[in-house]
Amino acid sequence: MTVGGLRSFVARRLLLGAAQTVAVVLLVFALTEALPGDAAVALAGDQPDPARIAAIREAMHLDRPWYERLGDWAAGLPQGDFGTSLTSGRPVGQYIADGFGPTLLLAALTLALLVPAGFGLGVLAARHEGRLVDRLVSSVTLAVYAVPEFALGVLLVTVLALKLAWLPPTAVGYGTDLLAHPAALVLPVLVLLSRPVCSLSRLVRAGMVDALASPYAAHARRYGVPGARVRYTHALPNALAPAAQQLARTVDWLLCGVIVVEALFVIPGLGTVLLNAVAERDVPVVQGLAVVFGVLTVVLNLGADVVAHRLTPRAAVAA
Amino acid sequence: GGGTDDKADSGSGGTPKRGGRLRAAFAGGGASETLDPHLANLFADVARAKALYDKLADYGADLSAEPRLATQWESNKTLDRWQVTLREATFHDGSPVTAKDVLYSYRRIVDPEQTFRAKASLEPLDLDASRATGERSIEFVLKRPTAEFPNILAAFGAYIVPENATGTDFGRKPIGSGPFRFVSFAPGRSAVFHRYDDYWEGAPHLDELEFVVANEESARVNALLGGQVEYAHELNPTTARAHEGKGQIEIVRLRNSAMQAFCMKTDRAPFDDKRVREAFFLIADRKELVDGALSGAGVVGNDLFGKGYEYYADGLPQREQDLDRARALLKQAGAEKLKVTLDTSAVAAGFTEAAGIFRDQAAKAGVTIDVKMGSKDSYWSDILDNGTLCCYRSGAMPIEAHISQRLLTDSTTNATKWRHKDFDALYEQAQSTRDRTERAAVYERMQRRLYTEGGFLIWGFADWIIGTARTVKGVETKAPANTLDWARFDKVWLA
Amino acid sequence: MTDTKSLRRHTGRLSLGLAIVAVPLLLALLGPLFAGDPGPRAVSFTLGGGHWLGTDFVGRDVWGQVLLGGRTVVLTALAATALAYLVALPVGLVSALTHLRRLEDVLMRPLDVLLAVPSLLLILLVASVFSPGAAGLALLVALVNVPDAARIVRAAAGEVAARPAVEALRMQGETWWRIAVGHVGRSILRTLAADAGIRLTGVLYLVSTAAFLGVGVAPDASDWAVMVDRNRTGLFVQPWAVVVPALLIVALTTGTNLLFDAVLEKKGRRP
Amino acid sequence: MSHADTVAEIRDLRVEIDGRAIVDGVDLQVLPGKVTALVGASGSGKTTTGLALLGEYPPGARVTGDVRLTEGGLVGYVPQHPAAVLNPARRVGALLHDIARPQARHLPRTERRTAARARVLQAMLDAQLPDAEALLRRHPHQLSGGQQQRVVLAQALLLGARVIVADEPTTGQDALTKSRIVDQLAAVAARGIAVVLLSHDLDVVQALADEVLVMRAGRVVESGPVERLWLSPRHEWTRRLLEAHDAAPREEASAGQPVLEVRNMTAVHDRTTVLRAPHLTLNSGECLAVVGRSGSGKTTLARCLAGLHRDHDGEVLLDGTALPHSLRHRSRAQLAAVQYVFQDARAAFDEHRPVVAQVARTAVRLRGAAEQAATDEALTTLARLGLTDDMAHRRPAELSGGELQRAALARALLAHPRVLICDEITSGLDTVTRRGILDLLAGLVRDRGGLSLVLITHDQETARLAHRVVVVDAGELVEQGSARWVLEAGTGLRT
Ligand SMILES: Nc1ncnc2c1ncn2[C@@H]1O[C@H](COP(=O)(O)OP(=O)(O)OP(=O)(O)O)[C@@H](O)[C@H]1O
Ligand SMILES: Nc1ncnc2c1ncn2[C@@H]1O[C@H](COP(=O)(O)OP(=O)(O)OP(=O)(O)O)[C@@H](O)[C@H]1O
Ligand SMILES: [Mg+2]
Ligand SMILES: [Mg+2]
Repeated sequence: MTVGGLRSFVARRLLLGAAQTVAVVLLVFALTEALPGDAAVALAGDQPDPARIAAIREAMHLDRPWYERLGDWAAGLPQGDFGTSLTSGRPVGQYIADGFGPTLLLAALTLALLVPAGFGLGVLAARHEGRLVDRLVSSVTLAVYAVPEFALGVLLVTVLALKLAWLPPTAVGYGTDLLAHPAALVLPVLVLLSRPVCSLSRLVRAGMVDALASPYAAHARRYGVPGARVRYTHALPNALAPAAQQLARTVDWLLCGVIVVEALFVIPGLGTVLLNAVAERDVPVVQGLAVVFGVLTVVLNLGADVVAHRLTPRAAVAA
Repeated sequence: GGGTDDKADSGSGGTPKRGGRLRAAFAGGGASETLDPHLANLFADVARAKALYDKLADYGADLSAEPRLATQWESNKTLDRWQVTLREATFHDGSPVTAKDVLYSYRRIVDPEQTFRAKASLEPLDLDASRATGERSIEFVLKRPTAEFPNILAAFGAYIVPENATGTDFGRKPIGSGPFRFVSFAPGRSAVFHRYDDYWEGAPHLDELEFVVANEESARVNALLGGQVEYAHELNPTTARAHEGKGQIEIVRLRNSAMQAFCMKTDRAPFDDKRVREAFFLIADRKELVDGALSGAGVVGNDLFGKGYEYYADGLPQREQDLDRARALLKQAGAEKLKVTLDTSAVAAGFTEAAGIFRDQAAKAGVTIDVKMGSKDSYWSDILDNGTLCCYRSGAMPIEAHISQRLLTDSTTNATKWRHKDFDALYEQAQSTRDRTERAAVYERMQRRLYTEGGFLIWGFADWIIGTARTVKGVETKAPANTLDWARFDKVWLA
Repeated sequence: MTDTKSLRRHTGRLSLGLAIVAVPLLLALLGPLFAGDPGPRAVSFTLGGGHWLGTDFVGRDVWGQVLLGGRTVVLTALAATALAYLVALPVGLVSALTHLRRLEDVLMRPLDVLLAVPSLLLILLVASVFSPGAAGLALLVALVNVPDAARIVRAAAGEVAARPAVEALRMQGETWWRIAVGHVGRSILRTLAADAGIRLTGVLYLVSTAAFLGVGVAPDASDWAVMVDRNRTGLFVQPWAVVVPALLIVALTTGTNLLFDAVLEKKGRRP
Repeated sequence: MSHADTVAEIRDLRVEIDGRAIVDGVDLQVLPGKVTALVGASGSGKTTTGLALLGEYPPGARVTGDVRLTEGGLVGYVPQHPAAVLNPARRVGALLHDIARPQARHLPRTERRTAARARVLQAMLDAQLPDAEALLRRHPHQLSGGQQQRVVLAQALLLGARVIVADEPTTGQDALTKSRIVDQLAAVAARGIAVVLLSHDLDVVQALADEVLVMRAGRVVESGPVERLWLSPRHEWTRRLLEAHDAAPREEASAGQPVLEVRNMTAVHDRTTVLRAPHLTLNSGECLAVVGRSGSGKTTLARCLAGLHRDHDGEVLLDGTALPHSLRHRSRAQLAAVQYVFQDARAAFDEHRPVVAQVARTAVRLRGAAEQAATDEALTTLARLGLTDDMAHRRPAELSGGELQRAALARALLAHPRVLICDEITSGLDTVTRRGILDLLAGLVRDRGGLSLVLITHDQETARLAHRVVVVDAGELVEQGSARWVLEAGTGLRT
């Protein structure tokens, strides 16, 4: 694809992306609305005095029809106003801003390690295809993938933090400034890494095995192109398209699916904010997060598609 | 359950030492938390409110009201006017706690525009008619005779704030009369308080107190084990078993903290027939429920609320499983091959487990129970009017409060739909009885009735489990959750 | 290497995969026959007392639960994974093979919307609105896997679909089905197998988490994945209730993948 | 007769697959600065022998004999199907730089880039690839078939190999380019590099080779210096090979009805126009040759007609009705009517299925033939093209280049097309086989009346068989006219 073609592709996808984000928000809104109970009920908790619930509902303006609430909320968006939380009355923007830092830090760190580790393992296995190393990498990644995160978390915490006391077991009390306590990040990042590394390396391996067996790889080898170069610049790009898709999905997962890790290590990130907001039926907060996730997903998937298009240039010219 | 009542009493060892910072981990409410004591809802909220504020009275270990900011209360003959005297205490800004502050606080709580939690508890007060009779004395006028007036002063969330304190003050710099002063607060993450030297009950031992939020139980335990906190609230029985007596941390079990029950709607089939209710009482194998659902951390119940509390009718025989009689009763009621749906949800520890266990027990009596998982966020309101059978639990409160909130015709959260004029009358009688023993007799009659045909199948009382570092001393081990001495950090010190 | 040697190695791998997968599969299939009557409950998370592997979170015998708990896991996870591909494959293949951008957008973009909602949240939300049963859960879990799987199929197939071989097939008036499945699908088999192995595992745990949230199977169902999830609190007191079912799941997924790999290798590659 | 200075030597090589020898008892000496040519029928084992020098054999092959290379003897390889060895994800520039880089390693770091680049540009020039700058930025699929071939040749030249195995290096090249490649290879040899030339093109062999080996069915039937072989071939087979070389031009045919008509066609690749065809007709029973330099747009024209290239304006009319631009929208009858045989036969086959199954599908899909009947027809057609039953049941990877080309032709023929577009289908065939194929096609045109041929070719012999010739030059249709006229008077081919 030429530069021009790529540009129009991206522009079109971004336009579509706006529509997708709206769809995400509507979907999330509809689902949260359809959930049993609302913010008033959630707030009332185990004191569900109907009169009190009615009063709370009124105080939160929940008695207004849904389209008015949604409309008001949407009207604020162009000004960058995500609305205010029902439960606390604080601006949603602040919720997102507070939670974004830690989550982004975790995601970025994990990603920075994931890419080399995932690709490295995948390439390593593919390189020794069918031999012991490959068997080992393949089965271990699969087995690790089959171990649930919490179990891995428990294991790592018990050994590294509690028994050996090398690392702090949680990030309790460190607030959002996690960078100041790098040791507290090690375990969460390890746990976060464990599964995506497995899935990524398996996909990379699969693609690499095919690519390394191709005539063009043989040709490059024949011509004395160094082994590493054949692997990384010749074979890898051809194995990359599915891996890039997986990676985009992983990033997305990292940003919103870190819930387990955030809870396990007490990191006040977006996952925690989201869980609490859903539990409290704090619709504006949920919607605000939906916007963030929607935009992120659109951008990341677009990125993955661009990568896929660049790496499989032929794909653009199917008859 | 396997208890360690005597040895867990880590508190009274040695002389208190001053200084230090204690970090306490609680499950919290996320980024929406506030320090407004009248909004306090979760245990974390209450613990923080308790550090910053005081109530006029609070509950002792048997859930009877003990004086706090109030030094004494006197009623008239008809029990509808109460004279309360305040002690000499000051807020953190140095100003004295006065009758005006008290009236302001109570009026704020019942403000019709607002929806503060204690509103219902303060309902018997006629605050328009009540007035300050002096700097530190108040005359409360009540809408009806109320023998348990002190319970109102001790009500959940009835904290005293300075006159004219508003919502924004609580957000920025809350001022109370409690043992600790405000330092900083990050919602959903941490709150730091400092010792208030002029506290009326004597300054706390600790210099500083930090509340941190950790929703996941394992995180609280790990933080405790790793020395990141010194106090972890609300642990699993299994965790407790794993660490009890290992010397790493101390486990404190607060007995009788949480009533565990199944709740039958007495106004609809099949539970409108009291024989069916009794059959269900007899189906439950309470030991198995306590062992299975509470992992043994608790004691069996006798279908009555408030074991160990003031007025508890402990003379009634302990109910045991009797499947034959249960079957016979069901047959009499024409309810053989009964099918019921049991609502449950992951809203409280042990709920889903108890539901599963009870389902299996009922099956042995020929009753088919279909366990239905509900949303945990709206569970309490869902089960209030819907369904026929559900899992239920309650924190500690006086038996009187339990009755008034849940068992009277006009109770707001009457989950068993127990509506009986004669029962209401008994309650009124109790409330207008001055003499304590006579009152106790009335309560006993009411409880007897509930024991034979009530809607609450109360199968156990769960311990509330707390873990502390070994250096932490002075943690009260007898106080059920929600009472005065629970989460009371002014009496705690670091050895 | 000579043919016989590679053949021997290949059969070795095949039988290793089979052996690993046989344990959980046999347990799943035959376990319920041997489970017998559940005895009385004991205190939760204890060892000893006639319980081989101790008791679980509600005081049941863990071994009994292990015997009972395989069928649902195997069935729901396989069904959900299969269902996910049932949708993802056509969608991914159609959009890889079409030259209509519009059609591709119609197929793929709505799936991106699903991607933007965390899967657990989606399950939670949809489940509390529609309260599905076990079959519904399999559907739901499949649904949240579709966007992801479809993208991977699309990416892998896109490259193959542009080869002259596909043009030649079109020239022959070959049916869409033969082109898509017979040629493109077959060429991306290795990538698909790698993805499927991972997905199967993910699905297993999603089902169990969903169970805890009140979707699908009962929260105390006899189900390996549910066991792993629900017994975690007792890990330090009674590890078997977690370790045994977790190992069985690991065996199931690893074995399946070894089998996949072995079968794929047999196809052989010629330069 | 072993020389002391051979750079590579093969002795008594035997390659056996499934008990069938595809190369048997071949001896070969590769001398520096000499061109050794292997000629012979398609499928006679040339590629297999050539690959043996690289130490590569078909999978599962049993190899006996001896292949010896002098130390450090790098062997370059220009395969028969260049597309396969060009990494689709890398640009041409990157593919060449990869090889140039190690050679610039001895230079100081700063100069490496420029040095490597200079080498790349030189190699492209040597390989007759002008306009290097533009080509370097393209991906392999954006090149014409001939351009791809020259890129691979450029790679081999860059490598600085001691031996270059060139497998059909001139197929798909126009006469001018071909002669330049010949010059280039001669220059390579002059530099002392040994060239092993596997070719069908006897002109090229005659011009280049020092030593010739004639192969048939895996055996060398005759070998010797080229002059001697050409003058006095000893073996019958050699004689036939050389004889078939001369073909008589075809007589003019009477023009039939127009079958295919092109109007105002402009085809673009990525917004650049690569072909303009204002008007072109093809009459029934006519054979039209399309000639022109490599990269001039011949394949593009063919692909437009076949509906494989959608990006064009204008119309393609079949019997006066417009054909849809994309073959996806063509009916089965339309598909059957216009068939296209791909330039790169290997890439056009599904590697997983046996050839015969793929060939037979055409009859099943486009003519509704029964499965069995289709297979039978496929086998007979393949047999007429010289492919045995056994070969037909193999998978594409197990066939030689020329065999595959014939299979591809068979696949198209099974549609019983009215217009058959052949893109360089004889490029991979020896003279004898080519002759056979062309005779077969001519026979079809004659007998089946309706069949019209479009032959895209660089081969004058082939072009001479056409009734009419179209010359494509830099995307323009410059000359159309009778074959004799264009070939003799026209300038198209030679410029
Ligand atoms: N996908 C593509 N993108 C951009 N340019 C292309 C693409 N395919 C072909 N071209 C260019 O279009 C021109 C015409 O190509 P075409 O394949 O029609 O040539 P040809 O006449 O068949 O050459 P040859 O004899 O070498 O096969 C060439 O310059 C080629 O580089
Ligand atoms: N992998 C294989 N398995 C079985 N047979 C094979 C395999 N590769 C090649 N052959 C057969 O071996 C013979 C020689 O093949 P080779 O490619 O060396 O021929 P060639 O002389 O290069 O022919 P062409 O001129 O058509 O390219 C052919 O008949 C071919 O069918
Ligand atoms: Mg060949
Ligand atoms: Mg061409």
